[in-house]
Amino acid sequence: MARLLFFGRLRDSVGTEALTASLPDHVRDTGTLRAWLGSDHPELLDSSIRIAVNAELAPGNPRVADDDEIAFLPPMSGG
Amino acid sequence: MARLLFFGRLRDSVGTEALTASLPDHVRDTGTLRAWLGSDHPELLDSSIRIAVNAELAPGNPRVADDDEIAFLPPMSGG
Amino acid sequence: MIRVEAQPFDPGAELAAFAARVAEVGAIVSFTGLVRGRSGGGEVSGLELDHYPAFTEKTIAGIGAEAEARFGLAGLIIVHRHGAMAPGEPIVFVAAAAEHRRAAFEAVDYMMDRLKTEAPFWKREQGPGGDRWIEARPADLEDRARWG
Amino acid sequence: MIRVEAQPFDPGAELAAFAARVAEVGAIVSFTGLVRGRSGGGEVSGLELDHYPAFTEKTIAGIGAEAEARFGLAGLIIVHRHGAMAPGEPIVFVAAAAEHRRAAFEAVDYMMDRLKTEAPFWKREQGPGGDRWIEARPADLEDRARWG
Repeated sequence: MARLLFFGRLRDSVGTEALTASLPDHVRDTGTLRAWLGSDHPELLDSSIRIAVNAELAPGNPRVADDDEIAFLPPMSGG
Repeated sequence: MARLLFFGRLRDSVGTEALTASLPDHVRDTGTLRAWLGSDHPELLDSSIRIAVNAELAPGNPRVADDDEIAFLPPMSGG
Repeated sequence: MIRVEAQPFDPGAELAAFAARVAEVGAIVSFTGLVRGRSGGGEVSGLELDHYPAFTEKTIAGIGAEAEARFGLAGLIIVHRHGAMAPGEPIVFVAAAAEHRRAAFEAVDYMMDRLKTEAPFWKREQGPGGDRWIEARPADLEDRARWG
Repeated sequence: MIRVEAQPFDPGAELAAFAARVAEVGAIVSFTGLVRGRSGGGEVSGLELDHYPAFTEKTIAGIGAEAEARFGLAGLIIVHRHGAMAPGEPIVFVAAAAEHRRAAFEAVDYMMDRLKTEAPFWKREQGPGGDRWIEARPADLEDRARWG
């Protein structure tokens, strides 16, 4: 089971802060994950939403697997 | 009598912080005052030394008269 | 020193403690960000800061380490709140100490520009029209771009 | 608010009082200048700041007023010491509050550049080689020139 986290306005639009999900076989990286979830939650397809895998933002489409913590991050606004 | 004030390193080189002097007739502005005092204290001739008349720095050679407070100011260094 | 915490803090006490730690260095610049009392939506009654704990301290520590190296600082501190806060309360305090003031100014400016656009916080403002999420202003992204 | 005084002050207390006064404005930037513990001449044992009282407050108030107008500040404070002080003690504290941080940063930077080159203070440093007068560094004059 992968743990999915939603921050900022995604908490409201997805309707939860966190959920656990079993990733289907075809979901192997952040790109295929985004497409899979995007059918129910099109706001996740927006390119301004970045995806961190195990609290790490990497360029490209990092691999994802069950047991990963995968966070969906709208544009940040600290300070 | 005019009151002459010396600040910063001029306190050391002139040897006093303040003195009162009766200005000779030919001393009518900061230029002639500087030349007059400069014969004893050539450090006052240096263009980096500015002269404030009654706590006012004006461009050019402002007039000076007995009763004025005339301050000799080396380059400043606040903060 | 990096702290991310839910309880209110006092920027004056932070500056006093920081100055005591770096005494004799010469120049200290600080930035304090307060919850605004008004915004585009009118009177603000409160602000909630969502954050991503596992990621937040790591990101902020990275920003601090890069500022330290880039500007040759003698010391720095970043304190950032999360959770619920009221107008007028401090959200963030950043200070840098350096031998000369230009490095201290630039370091705090740099850290704030990066925190605004890269630290994993999300702000929800409570106002008369209900709640709304606030995102970085275009000006924040332009400011960030100055540092390459 | 402008103060020129001989007794030591606490930059933390100044920032706390200033933040309380301008609360809900958004951004506060402060600069604190401390007496350095070392300089070109080695270990510093003390610093004496000569000033021209009639002229000092007027000059500093003018610098503050120009910063306020130029950067649209919500508030500012300048506290400057004179007389004898020890390494690590604060010499100057300048803070500005504004709606957005860029104005606050620029205002404090501007006020410091002007104080360094235009406020009628003269510094005598006490070190192992005796006393020496310190004048503005060439970098201070270049910094000042940025503002026109």
